[in-house]
Amino acid sequence: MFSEFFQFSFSGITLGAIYALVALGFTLIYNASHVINFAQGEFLMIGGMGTVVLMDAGAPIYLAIPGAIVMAGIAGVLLHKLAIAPAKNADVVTLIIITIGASIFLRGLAQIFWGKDYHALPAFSDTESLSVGGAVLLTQSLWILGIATLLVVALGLFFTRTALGKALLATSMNKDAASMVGIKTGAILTLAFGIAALLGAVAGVIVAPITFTAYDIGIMLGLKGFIAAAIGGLGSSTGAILGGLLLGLAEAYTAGYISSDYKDAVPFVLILVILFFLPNGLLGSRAVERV
Amino acid sequence: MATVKTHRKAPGLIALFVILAVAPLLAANAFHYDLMIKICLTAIVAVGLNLLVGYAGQVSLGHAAFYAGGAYASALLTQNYEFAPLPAMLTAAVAVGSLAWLVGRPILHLKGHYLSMATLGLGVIAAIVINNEDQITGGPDGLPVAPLSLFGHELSVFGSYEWFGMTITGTQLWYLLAAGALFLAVWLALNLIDSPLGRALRALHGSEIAAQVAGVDTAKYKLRVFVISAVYASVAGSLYAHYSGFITPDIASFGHSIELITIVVLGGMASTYGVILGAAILLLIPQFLTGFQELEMVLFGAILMAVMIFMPRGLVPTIARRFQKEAA
Amino acid sequence: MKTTLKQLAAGAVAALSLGLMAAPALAADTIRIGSFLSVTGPASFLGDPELKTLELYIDKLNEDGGLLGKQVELVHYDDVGDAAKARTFANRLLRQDRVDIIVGGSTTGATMAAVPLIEQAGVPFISLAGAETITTPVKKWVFKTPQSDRQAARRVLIDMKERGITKIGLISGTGGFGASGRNVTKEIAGDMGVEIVADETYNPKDTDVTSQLTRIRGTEGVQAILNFDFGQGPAIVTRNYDQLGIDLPFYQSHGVASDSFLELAGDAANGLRLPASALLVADKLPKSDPQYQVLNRYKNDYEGHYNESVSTFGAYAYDGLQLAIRAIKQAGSTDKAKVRDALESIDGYVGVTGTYRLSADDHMGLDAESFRILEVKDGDWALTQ
Amino acid sequence: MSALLSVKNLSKEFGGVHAVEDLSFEVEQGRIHSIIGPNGAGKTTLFNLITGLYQPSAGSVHLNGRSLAGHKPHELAPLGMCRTFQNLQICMNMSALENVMLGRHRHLGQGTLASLLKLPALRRGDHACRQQCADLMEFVGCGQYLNHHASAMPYGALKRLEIARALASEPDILLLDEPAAGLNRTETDALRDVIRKIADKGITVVLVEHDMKLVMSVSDQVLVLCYGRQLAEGTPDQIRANPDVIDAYLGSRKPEEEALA
Repeated sequence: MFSEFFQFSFSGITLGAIYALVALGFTLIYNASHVINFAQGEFLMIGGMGTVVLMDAGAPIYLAIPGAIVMAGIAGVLLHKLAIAPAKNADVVTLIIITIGASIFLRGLAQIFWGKDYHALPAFSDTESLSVGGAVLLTQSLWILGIATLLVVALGLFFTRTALGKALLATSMNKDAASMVGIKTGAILTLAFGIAALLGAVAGVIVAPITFTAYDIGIMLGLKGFIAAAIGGLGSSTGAILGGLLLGLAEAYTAGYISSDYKDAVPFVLILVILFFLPNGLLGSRAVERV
Repeated sequence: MATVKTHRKAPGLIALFVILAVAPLLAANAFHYDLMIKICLTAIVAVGLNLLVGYAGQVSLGHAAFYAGGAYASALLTQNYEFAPLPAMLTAAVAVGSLAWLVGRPILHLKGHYLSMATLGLGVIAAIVINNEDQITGGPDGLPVAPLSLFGHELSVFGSYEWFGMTITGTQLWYLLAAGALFLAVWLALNLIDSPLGRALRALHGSEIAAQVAGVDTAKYKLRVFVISAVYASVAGSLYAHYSGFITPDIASFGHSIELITIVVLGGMASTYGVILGAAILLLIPQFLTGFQELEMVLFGAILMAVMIFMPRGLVPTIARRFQKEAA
Repeated sequence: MKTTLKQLAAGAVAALSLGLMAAPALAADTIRIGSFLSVTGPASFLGDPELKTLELYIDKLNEDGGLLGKQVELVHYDDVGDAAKARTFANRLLRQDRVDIIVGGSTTGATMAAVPLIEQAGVPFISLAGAETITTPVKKWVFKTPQSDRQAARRVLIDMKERGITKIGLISGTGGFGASGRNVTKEIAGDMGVEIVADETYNPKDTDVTSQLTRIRGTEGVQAILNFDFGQGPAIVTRNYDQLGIDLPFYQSHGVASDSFLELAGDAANGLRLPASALLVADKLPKSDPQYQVLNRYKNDYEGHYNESVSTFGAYAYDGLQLAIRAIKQAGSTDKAKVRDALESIDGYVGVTGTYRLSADDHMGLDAESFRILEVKDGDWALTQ
Repeated sequence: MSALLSVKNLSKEFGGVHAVEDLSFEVEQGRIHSIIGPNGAGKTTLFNLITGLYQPSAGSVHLNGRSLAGHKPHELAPLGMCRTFQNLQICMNMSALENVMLGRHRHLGQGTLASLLKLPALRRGDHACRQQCADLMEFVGCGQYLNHHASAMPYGALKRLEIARALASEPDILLLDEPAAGLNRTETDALRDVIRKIADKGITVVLVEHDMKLVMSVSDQVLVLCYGRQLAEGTPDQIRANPDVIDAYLGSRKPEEEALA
């Protein structure tokens, strides 16, 4: 009885941590530029597939992973420089379509150069799994949770302790004010895309041993990340993490206790219910419209 | 005193009529007709969606659900309940409209990205239901649909008909039907936009507060346009189901919803003729790109990005503006 | 006036078809084989080897002098796994490219969307998709090469019965293949004396199914687990199954019969069984096996040319193409009705998937025995006795 | 004669801060009633409370003896109340004339089917409305922009356009929120004439304004707010002489003091 509960929880938290990382990427870009970046999932793909490709080319894993993450970072920076920044005065929907175009473009590139096959990365540690309370806990899950926590803490420190982080925060709060005090907001926005891409890529690498990776994994993971971000309230980092975990657990418990047939509908029902009562998500800011 | 210039609709409608009438001259074979029919049917959805997104400023990322709703309702009503296609289509439209009204009430209070998210969620849930309830919908393998019949006359794509002494193929007849439906859809939409109701809808986009002080019940109007656009999608879906003779849950997918919104934004928000062009382009691009094989996706993504970056208002409004500037 | 309009129209048509649609010029001296496959998209693991196989063997055919003294041309479109697109491309093949025969349709949805058009146009069509509905009831112009999922389910259940298993847990994907497999398994299980005591599903894009497997494990009386799906989903199921330490007998469907499944699933796959054509164990067959030659020739050709391992999906295309070639040869022309009749008369073509005995009542022509039960041993396929 | 608009003990809190506190005043039919006060005095908050954009924490607002409590913003136009905004609320996706026609919305046919089919009755009503609204644009002095798109109009004209839109709804009482902000002297003078003409039609005007010259020259009655409370109320002459008002304005060192002096 309890062992099942533990099993569902482990699976839910592991998935949730990944969703949270994707959602954090969404939040970061949303805060900086009010763009919903539908290409966020592709950064996961670049992280995972990049590692696979570099390892196939002979690079050891400890070089392949950073290499792939850097690739994603560059993709993020380019995405902002080449696609988002030139269209800065466009309507929100237009920006959404641009990011959708970017995601199709990136997926297409990956398909041409990296192929269409699914790949498995080796787990980061040799021991496959541990037994906790009668349930199986994958060591890779521990890696995922550990790295996700580390990233969240690092991101927190970056925003509160570094000048760059504070500048990014200031830009997200009020772009005009930030540029008046001498912050180069354009560069800061590019930075936000870069960091979001790095976050996505790390998530893409750490899940690859469990979930496999391929040129098209970005669609589903990106969508889940968007849902998690919206559940938590767009723009709230804590909300993104909370939303991600909630989503992961909800999926695992539904599949485990209720029915796997409608498991996929659960995240969407969840978001509709939450938005019905809290139109700005769990922790989203309730802005008063000024007239 | 300056004279009041009224907006004239006739030239645009005449141009549309001429284009629709001349288009068959370009069709060398049934495949070309097939593409044109699909463009017309998709354009009907886009014209309706544009009322919601382009004019009233409320984004929907789940409109494929209404399209699929119309398609499946028509298919099931004609097949399982012995409805004639036309009453089935009307029943489907009423059902889909009611559904839109029901779900629209709570979600249209949401703003911006939250509304997008909620509509996306509804769309995906609809797709999951269609996929899972395979006892009714045929599941992922799809569902065959009976051909359309009007007043006892069957209109099969594969038939051949005598008309005033001329022989006309089923496909050609279908084109006439689809083009006629599109023309009607455009005429209705233009009427709506130019009415007091249409002004209220556009005001939702321009300034919701201004609309409110003018006495517009914004919640009610959002709901109305949501239902109207859902009915547009439903009717187009019903027509498509009868035309293609076979439907799968793909038509309800998130990807299809995205395709529809892309058509609206690409062609030009708040431009009824723009979205027709958008539909034509989005459906023709893949046909032109087949020669590029593997490059197809990259090219499609690049084209989409480029158009939106350099023409953020969409094709037709941007081009129209350029012409106006040159004329001035 | 009338002529100018006509000329204008003709000019426009020419511009459209030549300039934009790039319609290949209709040459009378080639035989045109049309194809629409899911080369990209979620079913690309089917469409990709299928297209490679078609291209490889049509090239070979042309090198050897073609068919009926004519060169053979492949006209192919990628339907991205989308049924609506498949329908459009089928229409293009029929109406614009005017192909002589169609070999294609990677998924059941794509195939079924195209069937009404093909039936009406009256062009022989050999589908590469699995579901029984494609050829049951028999449709005049529609044939297919893969065994039906019902046969696969039957083959698995027979093997289970032989091992004394009567209560099983079923886990399937919600995609077309998985959903259809789930339905036929549930339909025939009762008659075969097997009870399905647990029935779980997952999304083909899911990344974790431990919850579902835990539920199955927790169901009383489960003696074995059957996973009906294709794509990467079954590899995740297999890994989760292994990670959870479940030690019940484990079965997969013919949907995973490729080496890439073994690569993805890794050691976790050891011990599982599945029904598949003998292609995967081609080199382990006795030389006396009637399929020995054709299997090894296809395997060597494909692997030699593309430097990647062969899959049973590509073999569906191989058999489809060979059937088409045989039929055209036998008909002595590309007359569509004659080719169709010739297809129906093929009795005893030894293909990679099995030995085809087509007839007016059976447009698939394989029996359940064409499936062999394979077991994964030490990361490789092995025949069970 | 009873007051057209009466505000009683009205309060509004934002997270513990009193934007408006225990405010009571009455506006009589046909008068021009101005509300002034330094920045942050709560003038716009007061407007938003009266027009239902904010819900009051306490107190009541009555129009023609009817309580406005619980009314949504869109329900005020039929009750005879309309307003303009400090930062423009113009629909930039519509033409100038259409913006004004929006103001007549409640007088026009709105049936969905009738709109889709453009039934003759609806068309006639809309045509008449078009002419009326063109006249209104002339009335407020932006007739030259009749065939312009709203996005192509200068700021000052948009301010008037907003007044025209408000007038189009045929209000009994019109609330103007800083109509002169951003206008130059000539434009402001023209605005004063428009406000007078509106009052002459018998429409009650409530004016929130920083421009003291305009306020003092046009108002029948002036209410002074300071930190959400009433500081003084009276005729322009009485206000000019009120020591509390002078104090408050001197203390705040606003340009208005020059106008007062």
